[in-house]
Amino acid sequence: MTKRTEDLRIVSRRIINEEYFVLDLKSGCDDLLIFPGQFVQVRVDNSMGTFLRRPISVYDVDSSKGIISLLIKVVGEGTRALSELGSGDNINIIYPLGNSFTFPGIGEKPLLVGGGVGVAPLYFLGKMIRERGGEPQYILGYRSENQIIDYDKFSEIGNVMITTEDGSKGYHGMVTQHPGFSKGGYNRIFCCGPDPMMKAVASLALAGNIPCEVSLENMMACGIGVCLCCVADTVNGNVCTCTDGPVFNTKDLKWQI
Amino acid sequence: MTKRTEDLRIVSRRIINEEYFVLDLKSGCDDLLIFPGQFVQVRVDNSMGTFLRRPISVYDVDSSKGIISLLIKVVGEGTRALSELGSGDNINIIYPLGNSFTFPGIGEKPLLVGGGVGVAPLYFLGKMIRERGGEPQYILGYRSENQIIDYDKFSEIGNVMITTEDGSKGYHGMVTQHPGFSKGGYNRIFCCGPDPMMKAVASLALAGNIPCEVSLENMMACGIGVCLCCVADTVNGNVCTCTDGPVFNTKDLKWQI
Amino acid sequence: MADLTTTIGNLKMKNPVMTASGTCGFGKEIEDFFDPSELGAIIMKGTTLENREGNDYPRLAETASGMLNSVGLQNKGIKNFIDNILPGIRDYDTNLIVNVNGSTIDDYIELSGIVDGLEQINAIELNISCPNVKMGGMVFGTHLPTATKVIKEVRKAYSKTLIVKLSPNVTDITEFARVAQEEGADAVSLINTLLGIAIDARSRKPVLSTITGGLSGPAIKPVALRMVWQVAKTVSIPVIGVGGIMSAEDAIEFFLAGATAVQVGTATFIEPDAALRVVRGVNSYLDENNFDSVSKLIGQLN
Amino acid sequence: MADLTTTIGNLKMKNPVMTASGTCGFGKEIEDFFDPSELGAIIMKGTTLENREGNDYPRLAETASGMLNSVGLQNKGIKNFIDNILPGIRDYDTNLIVNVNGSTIDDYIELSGIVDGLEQINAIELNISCPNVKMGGMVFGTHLPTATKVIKEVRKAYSKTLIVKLSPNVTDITEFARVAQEEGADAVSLINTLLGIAIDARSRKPVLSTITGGLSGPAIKPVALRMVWQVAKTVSIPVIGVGGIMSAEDAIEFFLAGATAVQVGTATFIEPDAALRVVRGVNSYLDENNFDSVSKLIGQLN
Ligand SMILES: Cc1cc2nc3c(=O)[nH]c(=O)nc-3n(C[C@H](O)[C@H](O)[C@H](O)COP(=O)(O)OP(=O)(O)OC[C@H]3O[C@@H](n4cnc5c(N)ncnc54)[C@H](O)[C@@H]3O)c2cc1C
Ligand SMILES: Cc1cc2nc3c(=O)[nH]c(=O)nc-3n(C[C@H](O)[C@H](O)[C@H](O)COP(=O)(O)OP(=O)(O)OC[C@H]3O[C@@H](n4cnc5c(N)ncnc54)[C@H](O)[C@@H]3O)c2cc1C
Ligand SMILES: Cc1cc2nc3c(=O)[nH]c(=O)nc-3n(C[C@H](O)[C@H](O)[C@H](O)COP(=O)(O)O)c2cc1C
Ligand SMILES: Cc1cc2nc3c(=O)[nH]c(=O)nc-3n(C[C@H](O)[C@H](O)[C@H](O)COP(=O)(O)O)c2cc1C
Ligand code: FES
Ligand code: FES
Repeated sequence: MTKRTEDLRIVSRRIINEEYFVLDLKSGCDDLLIFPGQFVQVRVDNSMGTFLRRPISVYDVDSSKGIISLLIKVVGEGTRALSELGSGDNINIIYPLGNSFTFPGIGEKPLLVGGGVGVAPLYFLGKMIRERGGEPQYILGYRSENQIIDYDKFSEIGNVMITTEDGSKGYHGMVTQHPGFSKGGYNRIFCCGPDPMMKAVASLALAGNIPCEVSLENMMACGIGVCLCCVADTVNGNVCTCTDGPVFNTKDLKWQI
Repeated sequence: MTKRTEDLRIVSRRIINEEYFVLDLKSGCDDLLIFPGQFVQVRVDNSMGTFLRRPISVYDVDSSKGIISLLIKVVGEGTRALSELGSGDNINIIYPLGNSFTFPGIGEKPLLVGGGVGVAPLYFLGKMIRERGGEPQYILGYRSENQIIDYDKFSEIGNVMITTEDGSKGYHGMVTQHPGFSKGGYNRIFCCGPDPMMKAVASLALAGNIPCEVSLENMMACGIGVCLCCVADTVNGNVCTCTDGPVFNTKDLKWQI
Repeated sequence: MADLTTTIGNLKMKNPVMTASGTCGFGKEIEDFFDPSELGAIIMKGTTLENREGNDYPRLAETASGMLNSVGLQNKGIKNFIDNILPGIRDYDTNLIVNVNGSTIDDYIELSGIVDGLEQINAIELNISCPNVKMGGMVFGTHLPTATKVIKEVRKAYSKTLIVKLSPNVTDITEFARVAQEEGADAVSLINTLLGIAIDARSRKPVLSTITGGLSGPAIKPVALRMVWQVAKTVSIPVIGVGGIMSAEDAIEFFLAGATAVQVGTATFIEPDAALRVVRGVNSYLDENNFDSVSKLIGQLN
Repeated sequence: MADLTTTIGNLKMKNPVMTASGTCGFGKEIEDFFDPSELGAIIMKGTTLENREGNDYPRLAETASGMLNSVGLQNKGIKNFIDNILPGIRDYDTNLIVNVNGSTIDDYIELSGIVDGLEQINAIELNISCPNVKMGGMVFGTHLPTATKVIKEVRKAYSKTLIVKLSPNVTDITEFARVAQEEGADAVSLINTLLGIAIDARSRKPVLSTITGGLSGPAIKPVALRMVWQVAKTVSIPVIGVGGIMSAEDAIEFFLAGATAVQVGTATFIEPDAALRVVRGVNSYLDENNFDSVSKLIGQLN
C-alpha cells in the first residue's frame, strides 16, 4: 500500500507495566497491507520538546478491523507524552514505512530472537508465520520478570523461551546463552533488540552459517528516505535504514562483530 | 502575599461559548490574598508552539475554598491548548502578579466599563466593591448577544448595562455611546477592554474630569519585572506593565487620545 | 484564485514554492504523498561530481524546535543522477534544479558545465554554504574573496539560471549577496543551516559523529527572516527565502520580508506534503486578503 | 555533595551558575522565589552612564522555542544604581557583576572606571554585543579592530575581574575571544542574542517596534554550544556559557563543551527559580555520576 499520513483514533490503550504500553489505532483504511518489520512515524502533538516524529514498529495488525497496534517503551519526552494519550484521542502517523522481514519459506524453521521492546516486530512476524503454517520459536530476553511483555500472546504463536538478566524468570543470562540457542533446530534467525544483543546474535548466526535478519533502530528524522540521516553502513555503502531497512540481512551490514 | 509558582488543580472547567471558558483552580494556599486587577502567568504545557507563559487576569477568588477563577478567550495556540484541559488536570501558574485597582472610597460611585474578555478583572473588582457596601454600575460591551459573558453573575453585583456592536442585545453601539455613560451618576471609572475602547473611555473621563483606571494587556515575557519587555509609556518614562501595572491611572499614561 | 506565478531569472514557476535541497530527495521519494508537479520547483539533493558516502552515522540530533544534521552531501554523483535518476523525474511538470557542490573551484566549474548541458534542468543552486563537509562547502561561503571567485567561474561555466545559496554563518550576509549579484547570479537563496552542536549529557558525548552539524527548522526562522530582509534591501536580484518554514503563514512572512520565492525544508520531515500545504495556504491567504498576485506581497512590510 | 566552587579571574564563586544580564533584574525582583545568595553570581541588567528609556513597545516576540527582545538597554544609569539599587542588594552573599554598556569607547571607559571604585562589585561584564541599540552595542562586538580597542581601554580603566561578552553574529567568534584574551580580559562570556526578526502575517507588520531584535532561549542552544566549544579550544581564559540553558542537563552540556561557568537567561522568564534549579541539578548530576567537583566536567566531551 502507498505511504500515507493519517489521523488514527486510539481505540484502546493497554498498560503493560510502568515502562511499556500498547496503543490500538483504528485506521480509516479498510485494506491494511502492512508487513512484519515495517514501522510508522508518530507525530507527538502533546509535548513541547518533541520536534520530530518518532519511529515505532508495527506490533500487530488486525486487517479485518483496520487496527494497527504499537508497543511503546517510555524512554524520553516523546514516548512519555504518547503514554499520556488515551482512548478517543487521535494520533497522526505516516505509514507503512520501511521494508519487511523476508518471509521464511515452507519448511524453514525460524528462530525469533528479541530483547526488550525489540520484541514488537517479532510478534507480528511470528503471527504471520504461524498463520501460514510455520512454527516460530522465540527466545526473548528481558532485564527481569516484571519486564516480560505479553507472554501469553507470544505463547499462542509458538514456543517461547525466556531469559532474564537477573534470573527472576526463565534462563538466567543473555538470549545467546539460552540452551535453545545452542541446541539448534532452526535454520533462519530474525532478531530485534538492543545493538549489542543483535551483534551477538549475528555473530553466532554467522559462525553457524545461518541466515540472520535484524531490525535496526537508527535515529530518524523523516522516515521516508529524504533526509539521509538514518544511514546504516553496508556492503553497498551508506543506505537509508528507513527505506532500505529497518530490516537488514546481517551479511550486508558492515558491523564490527 | 508573596509571588509564587505553584501547580494548581483544575476543579472545574465551564464553557461559556465557543470562544470563552472559565477555569476554577484549587490553590494549595489557604489564605489567598489577591486583589482585583492582579493577574497570573500560566504555563502552557500541552502546546508545541507556546514557549512563554500567558498572562491572565484573576476573574474571581474564593478565599475560603482556595479557588482562583480565570476567564479565558481562545485567540491563539496557547489559549486553545488551555481550553483543552479539563477537571483534574494540573496547571502551573505564577501568582499573584501586578498591582491592583485603587479601591473606591466610601460613597464613591464607580462605573466599571468592560469590553469582551476585558470584563474579567471587573467582575472581581465589582464583587469586592459590593461586599464592602458599594454599588458598582457596569457598562459591558460585546460584539453580539451570544458573546455575553456570565450576565447573571454580573447582575448579582450591580446594575448591568449591555451594548452590542450588532444590536442583538442591549444598546446598539459602543460602550461610550451607551446612554448610561453620558447620563453620569458616577465619579470613578474602571475600565478593561480592547485598546481603542479604553482610549475612548479615557478621553471621555478626561473631558468629564473623572478619575479613570485602565488595565493594560501588554505582551509579557516574564510577568515579574525582570525582562522589561512589557513597558507602558508613562509620564514617568517606560515602566513595567507587569509590576507597575497592569492597572494605570489614565492621567499617567502617555496615550495619544 | 490569485496569480501565483513567479519568475526567477529565466525560470518560470507556477508558484513561488520550492523544496529545499537535501530535504526532498529528487521528488520521487514523496510521490506517495503528493504530485511534485504541483510545486514551483524541486531543488534536488546536493550533488557532486563523484559518488560520496557522506559522514558516519549518527548524523542527526533533535534540538528545540529544530534539528542538527551532518549528512555531508551523500550522493551517487552527477553521472548516476543523469543515468538513473533524471529519466524517472524528467516528466514532472515543474522545474528541476540541481544543487551544485564541490571541494574545489574546479569541481564546481566542471559540475556546472555538465549540468548546463542537461536539457531538463533550467537552473542550478550553487551551494557554497554546506557546513558538513571538510573540504569546500561553507569555507566558500564564509570567505568573501573565495565566494567571489567561485561565483565568477561558475557564472562563466553555466548559461542558465544561477541561484547562489548563502551561508548564515557570517557577520554580514549582505556582502555575499552583493558579490553574487555583481558576479552575475540571477538570484540568491538563504539561509543554509546555522552551525551548531548537540551534546548528550548522559553519555557525555557529542550526538553527531562529526561533532558539529547544521541547524534547521523553526528555531532558525527569526534569523532567516532577518537575513532575507537585510539582503532584499541590498540587492535587486530575487531573494529566495528558506529557514524554518512550516506553514503558509511562515512563507507569507518571508514574502513580506522581501523574498520572491520560498523553499520548504525540514518541514517535509514532519509533514511529507508540507510544501504543497504551503502552496495552498498561500493561495488562500491571498484570496482572503484580496491580493490578486503573490508578487504584491513581496517586501510589503507595513 | 560535590565541590561546586569556581574561580573566574579573581572572582570566587560558590557555584558556577550566574544569572544572565537583562534577565534577572538586580536580583531583588526574584527574591520572592529564591534567595539570590544561592547563586555563584548575579549579572545585573545592562547599565549605562546615563538614564535610558530603551526602545518603544512592543519589545517582545515569541518565536519557536525562543523569543526576540528589543529592550534596548533601558536602565536608570549608573548613578541611580549606586544610590538606589546597590544599597538594597549589597548584602547578598554572592558576587554582583555589572554589565557595562556604552555608545562610545569613552562611555565604556568612564563607566568601567566608576564601577572600579565600587567596593561591592568584584567584576564587570563588558557587553560589546547588544543587538538592540543603534549606537555602540553590537557594532563593537562584530568589528575586530573596534572590539580590540574597547577591550584594551576598558582593561586600563578597570582593575578587577573583566569578563567580555561576545556576539554570536560574526563569522568567527574565536577571533574575538582571542583578542579579548590578548587584551587582558579575565574571561569571555558567550553568546549574546542572535539578530532576528518576527513578522505578523495577519497585520503584515514587524512584531517589534525596532523590526530586528535579539533571539534567545532553547532555539539558540546548539549555536551557543558550538561557539563555546570553538572558543574553549582557542583561548586559555575561562569561558562562560550562555544561550538557551533551561535545565541542569543543558548546563552540563556547556561544561562538557568547555565552559567553566554558565549563565541562565530566558529560562528565568518561564521559571523564576530556573537558575537555582540548575545549581541543584548540577549538584545531583555530579553526585550520581561520581564526579567530586564540577571542574572535572569542563571540556570532558568523550
Ligand atoms: C524502525 C524503528 C522502530 C522502532 N520501534 C519501536 C517500537 O516498536 N517501540 C518502541 O518503544 N520504540 C521503538 N523504536 C525506538 C523509538 O523510536 C525511540 O525510543 C523513541 O524515538 C524515543 O523517543 P523519546 O522522545 O521518548 O526519547 P528521546 O528523548 O528522543 O530520547 C531518549 C533517549 O533515547 C535515545 N534514543 C532516541 N531515539 C533512539 C533511537 N532511535 N535509537 C536509539 N536510541 C534512541 C536518545 O539518544 C536518548 O538517550 C523504534 C525505532 C526505530 C528507528
Ligand atoms: C495583564 C494581562 C491580563 C490578561 N487577562 C486576560 C484574561 O483574563 N483572559 C484572557 O483571555 N486574556 C487575557 N489577556 C490576554 C492573553 O494574555 C492573551 O490573549 C494570550 O496571551 C494569547 O495567547 P495565545 O497563545 O492564545 O495567542 P497567541 O498565538 O500568542 O496570539 C494570538 C494573537 O493574539 C495577539 N496577542 C497575544 N497576546 C497579546 C496581548 N497580550 N495583547 C494583545 N494581543 C495579544 C497576538 O499578537 C496574535 O495576533 C491578558 C493579558 C495581560 C497582559
Ligand atoms: C538533512 C538536511 C540535508 C540538507 N542538505 C542540503 C544540501 O545538500 N544542499 C543544500 O544547499 N542545503 C542542504 N540543506 C539545507 C536546507 O536546504 C535548508 O537550507 C535548511 O535546512 C534551512 O531550511 P529549513 O529550516 O526549512 O530546513 C539540508 C538540510 C537538511 C536538514
Ligand atoms: C529581555 C532580555 C534582555 C537582555 N538584556 C541584556 C543586557 O542588558 N546585557 C547583556 O549583555 N545581555 C542581555 N541579554 C542577553 C542575555 O544575557 C543572554 O546572553 C541571552 O539571552 C542568551 O541566553 P538565554 O538564551 O539563556 O536567554 C538580554 C536578553 C533578554 C532575553
Ligand atoms: S529517516 Fe530520513 S532518510 Fe531515513
Ligand atoms: S513582562 Fe517581563 S518585565 Fe514585565
